Amino acid sequence: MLALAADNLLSPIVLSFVLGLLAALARSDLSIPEAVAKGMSIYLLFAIGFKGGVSVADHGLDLTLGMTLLSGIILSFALPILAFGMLRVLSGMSRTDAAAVAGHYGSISIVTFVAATSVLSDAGIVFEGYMVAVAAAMEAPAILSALWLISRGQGGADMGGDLWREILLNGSIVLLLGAFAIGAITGQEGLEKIASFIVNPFQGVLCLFLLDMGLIAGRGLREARVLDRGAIAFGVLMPVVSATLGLGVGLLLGLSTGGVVLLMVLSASASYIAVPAAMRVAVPEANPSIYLTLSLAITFPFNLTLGIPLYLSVAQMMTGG
Amino acid sequence: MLALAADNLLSPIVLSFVLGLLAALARSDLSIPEAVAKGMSIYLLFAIGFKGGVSVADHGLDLTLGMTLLSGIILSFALPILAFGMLRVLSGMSRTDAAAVAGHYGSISIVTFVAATSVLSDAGIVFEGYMVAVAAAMEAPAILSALWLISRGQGGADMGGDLWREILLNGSIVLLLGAFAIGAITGQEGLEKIASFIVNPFQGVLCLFLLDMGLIAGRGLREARVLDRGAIAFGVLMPVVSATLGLGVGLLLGLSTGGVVLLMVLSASASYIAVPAAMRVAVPEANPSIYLTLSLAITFPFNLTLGIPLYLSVAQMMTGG
Amino acid sequence: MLALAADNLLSPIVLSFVLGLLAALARSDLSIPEAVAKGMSIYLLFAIGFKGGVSVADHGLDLTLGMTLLSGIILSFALPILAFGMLRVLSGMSRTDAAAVAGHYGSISIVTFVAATSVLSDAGIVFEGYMVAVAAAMEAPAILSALWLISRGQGGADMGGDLWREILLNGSIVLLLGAFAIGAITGQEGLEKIASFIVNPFQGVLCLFLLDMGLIAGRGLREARVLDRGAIAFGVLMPVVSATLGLGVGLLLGLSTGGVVLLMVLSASASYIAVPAAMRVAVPEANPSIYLTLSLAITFPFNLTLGIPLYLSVAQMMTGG
Amino acid sequence: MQMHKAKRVVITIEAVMQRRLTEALKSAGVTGWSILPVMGGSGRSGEWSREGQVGRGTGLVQVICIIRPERLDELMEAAFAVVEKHIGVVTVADVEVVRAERF
Amino acid sequence: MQMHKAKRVVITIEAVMQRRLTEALKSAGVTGWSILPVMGGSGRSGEWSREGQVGRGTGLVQVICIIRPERLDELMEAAFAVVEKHIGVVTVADVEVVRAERF
Amino acid sequence: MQMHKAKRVVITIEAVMQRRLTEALKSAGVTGWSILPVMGGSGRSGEWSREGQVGRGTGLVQVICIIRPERLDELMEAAFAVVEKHIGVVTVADVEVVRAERF
Ligand SMILES: Nc1ncnc2c1ncn2[C@@H]1O[C@H](COP(=O)(O)O)[C@@H](O)[C@H]1O
Ligand SMILES: Nc1ncnc2c1ncn2[C@@H]1O[C@H](COP(=O)(O)O)[C@@H](O)[C@H]1O
Ligand SMILES: Nc1ncnc2c1ncn2[C@@H]1O[C@H](COP(=O)(O)O)[C@@H](O)[C@H]1O
Ligand code: NA
Ligand code: NA
Ligand code: NA
Repeated sequence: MLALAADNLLSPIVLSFVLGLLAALARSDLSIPEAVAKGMSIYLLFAIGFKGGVSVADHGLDLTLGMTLLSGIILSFALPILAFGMLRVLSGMSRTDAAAVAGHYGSISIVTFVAATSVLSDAGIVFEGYMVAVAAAMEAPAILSALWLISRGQGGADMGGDLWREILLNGSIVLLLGAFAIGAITGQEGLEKIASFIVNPFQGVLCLFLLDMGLIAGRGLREARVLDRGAIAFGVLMPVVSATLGLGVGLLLGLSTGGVVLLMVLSASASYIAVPAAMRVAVPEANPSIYLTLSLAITFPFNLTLGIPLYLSVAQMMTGG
Repeated sequence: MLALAADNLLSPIVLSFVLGLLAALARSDLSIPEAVAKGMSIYLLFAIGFKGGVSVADHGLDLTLGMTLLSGIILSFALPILAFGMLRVLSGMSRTDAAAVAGHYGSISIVTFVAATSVLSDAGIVFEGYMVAVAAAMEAPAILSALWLISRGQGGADMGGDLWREILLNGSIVLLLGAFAIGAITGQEGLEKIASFIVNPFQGVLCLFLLDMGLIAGRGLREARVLDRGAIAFGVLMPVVSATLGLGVGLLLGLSTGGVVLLMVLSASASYIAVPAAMRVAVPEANPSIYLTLSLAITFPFNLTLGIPLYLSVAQMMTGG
Repeated sequence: MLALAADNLLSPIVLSFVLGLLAALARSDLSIPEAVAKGMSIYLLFAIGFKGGVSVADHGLDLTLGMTLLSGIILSFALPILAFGMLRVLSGMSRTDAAAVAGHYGSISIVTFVAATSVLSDAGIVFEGYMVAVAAAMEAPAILSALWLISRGQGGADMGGDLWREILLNGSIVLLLGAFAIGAITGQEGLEKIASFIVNPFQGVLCLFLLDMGLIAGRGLREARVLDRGAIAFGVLMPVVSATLGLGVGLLLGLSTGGVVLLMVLSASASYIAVPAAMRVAVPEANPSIYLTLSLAITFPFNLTLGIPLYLSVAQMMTGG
Repeated sequence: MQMHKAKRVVITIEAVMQRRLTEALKSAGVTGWSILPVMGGSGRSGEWSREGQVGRGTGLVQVICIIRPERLDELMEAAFAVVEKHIGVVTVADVEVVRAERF
Repeated sequence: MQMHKAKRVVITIEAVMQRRLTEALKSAGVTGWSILPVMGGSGRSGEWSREGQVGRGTGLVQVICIIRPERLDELMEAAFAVVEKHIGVVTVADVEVVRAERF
Repeated sequence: MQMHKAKRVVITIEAVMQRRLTEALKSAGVTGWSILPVMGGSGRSGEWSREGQVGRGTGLVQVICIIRPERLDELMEAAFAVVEKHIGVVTVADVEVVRAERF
């Protein structure tokens, strides 16, 4: 476990993140252009989706696919309630802010997922290809829970019917699922054609992307005074609690060791793209600094550095894998 | 032929295009930053030009090169006249609009050409490396024809001497021919140095580029009401007619099967970069929605999905290749 | 030597630069988006830094490392004084302009360094991995010398304490040294994970980056009338003089042939990123056209085309390598 | 050259609200606008920058409308309905335009 | 602080026409301008966006000139000759500037 | 709709000076601004464009402040101290705003 953590901490991807973090904290002007950051995220989504689809084409549809999708959706609905409860106990933030934050923790962070798959690949651990689809399925339900939590309070969230289309058809879900479908259709043959684009350079692109995430997280940390201590504690506790839930569900479903790890990671990670955008539209009165800082500057670094190796060793222990 | 079409339709590059198209039609916010799209197009032009040049360095200058270049130029001059005639019969659009559209169909779409080379490579069919130079040569003459068609009508097109410099030195021609020259000079040795940049990841980049083209075509389709039925029919008929002309010329020239296919594709494809820019400058009264929608949202998808496999099977039949 | 020069002149990277240069001089609209150019420079800095670090991890810290760093810093301090003297003799530009220019020539151009490493790799010549750190160390001291030269004249340069943080933590230094550290920590194992990103496509990306440099240098050349003949002569003489100094120092330090070449290249090259930005802040009255044109449109092309092969053959002669 | 009075309305608004705003403008009969990117800024809710950002949750755009003075009120009401609860700055200034028939 | 009256002319014009416009401005003796990118917009010829675009055929830029009031007419004539047949919006507004000698 | 008078200050300044300017604005008590990218331009020191540029030494940005008229002088002094020796254009115009309490 310690060796695993050290190994992870000293991998190029984590060190790239740390470099970005330190550069931002030292107020270096190092920055990655918005267009390049978006380009890399498109690349990562396309690659991870495609490879997931190919893996499904290879191994056929696992019987547990449907059950795992359903469980993922339920987790995404349920985790915000838990998060909201914890936040109300731990932190002094307003109901609205707490609900908005809670929504982020029910949803997922795709780059945390990608980093975890890359750790699994390095360790030679296989996982169910359809976990990519589970990731996509877990993005949106948490938003509903957050809005429900808010509407129970004084305010009514502004839910134009449009917002739903926007959430369900947001760029990252569409690209992830679309690439998954293309991978599933074209299979191994399709993969061979583009492997030297989506497989070989993958980890390198991930390094630069995590450098950028580090820069953004570092800028976020400089604003961390918007968070009280309870909120910061939540940012570290919540992923561990969620991962434990994910672990239980994964074991019940009978996923492979790799699959269990990924379900833990999905549960533990917090959204920083889809949910913030939805919250800005539907709950403008919630303070974006709070939820962005918690998700990006506290929970994401925790998962990337300590969380993933932790979840992996626990999963190996429990599955004997 | 059907197998070929199915194969093509289920290739990663066509499916990526379809994904973009569907995402845009469903009004997803998926989008590729302008800078990234331009970066990919620079990559594709550089890679295709370079490889063409290397192929010429390898196989020496074919005797038919000069003849093919000349034929390409003549095709580019002639096709707009044909297109204009067809449009006047089929569609109710104004003379000016018809002439502007006609110019697009005499010129070429480099990404259609690139997609065709990638289909040929997959099928193990070789082609003359200098076809890249033919592509460059066919970009501009059609613009002259279009302007001549317009000036025959009431209007005088605004042809500052500057416009010619702009057209002949437009970025894509310069990059394509420049990379071709570099490839021809450095040959196989140069290629080895950069093959893992311009050869291996090529198809993967093409996928993402076609995703972007799909997004733009999809947005265009949403505006397709600017087109009457005749115009839409033209958008599908014209490429078939042009390809037939290209086939005839290719057979007369004695090109290889691959070369014939590429000449058909060049004839069949319609410009969406160089010609629209020239038309905006010289014929501002022509409606850009008409020519952009026809070229990008009708003819490009047709060529990419059905046209290329169609042209390939006909060419194989006729050349026995 | 001549063969080497010809070989270098006909390499894809130099030809790409020439293509850009010609396109800009012909006023083609070929251009690379700012975000893409920045993305490529981030890639190159990351890759070159990482590989340097891995090489240090492999071969251990050479005893001469400290001495070489120190010598680099001294060169960076000293070269501007020399440059200033030469400029006052050769050119009629103002003291302030001369001092600002001098600062550029004490500092370094990382892309010239990268091009040189790529020539060395092609020739199978090894070099000390820590030369990357030397490059980083040589960026800033020259700025101090330039400011000292200016303050000796009438003006006082505006040196907010902030400026120092900015210079020492500027994006390229941080990225280069950070990637160097990551490479040194993760070593060969880390390199294997991302080699197909940072090693294989490296030369190809360098081609496109040099295409962009050519475009910018070409645009600069169109403004070259700001330079008098003396200044232009300086732009070619100074690198040769500096390289000679670098040669002497490199031989004294007992560097490998590759290391000597790189120290010559670092001495000979002129900054076009860090120093111009610092000069704009601290010496706004110096004319940026002068120093940018000299550095980018005269000295950079000279080093890239003739300088590097020249330095290489001289170094081989002197080290017998 | 014959010039005509018009109003230049600049609405600085969150990128996530852009489509909602332009839809509202359309409904209010406004047909012309241009959108400028905003790279960064500062306000009561802190400083921000688009650098390196992937999501759409951060960042503003400027929607600029040139409009005849007599149509201003309609536009302002439509815009304000969208901007009200959201971050956003609305300014109106007098300008002169050449081809008045276009607005 | 001593302020001077000036005019701020904003010409929103197709990207393909940018060089032609700035050449015309130069010929009319205008020496200073800045160019802002426009991301998207809507007008009589429909809606557009630069997202994912490769060609230069779509899209506008804003050319902004600060100019002394007495030089306005010259500028407007030069600009209008270029803009006339083309898509484009020209607005003029009063502003105050500090260093008047620069315009 | 109830409108209030305000000033719109546009400071076109070198990108390398952006942070120094915004720090000066902060010290002068200005809390709101937006930053627009500038793609290119021309002035006494020649023409420039950001195309393909890697360094920060070339290029301008526009810092836009909407501010109450009575706070203008403070802002101008702070801004001018930074801009003085540097390339830069400062313009001030009258605008009207809706939510005056925000400025
Ligand atoms: N006075 C102002 N002038 C210009 N832009 C402003 C001003 N106030 C706010 N903004 C912009 O609007 C954003 C949100 O403002 P706020 O709601 O005050 O946090 C800021 O980040 C700025 O980009
Ligand atoms: N009233 C307006 N206000 C601001 N921008 C406009 C206006 N009218 C047109 N535009 C811009 O000019 C472009 C072309 O306008 P049009 O020629 O009317 O199609 C539009 O797409 C907008 O970007
Ligand atoms: N009159 C003007 N109107 C608009 N922008 C200007 C003007 N003068 C200068 N600029 C901008 O400020 C930059 C520097 O101006 P200068 O200091 O005159 O070289 C130019 O490149 C333009 O981008
Ligand atoms: Na989660
Ligand atoms: Na054609
Ligand atoms: Na140097």
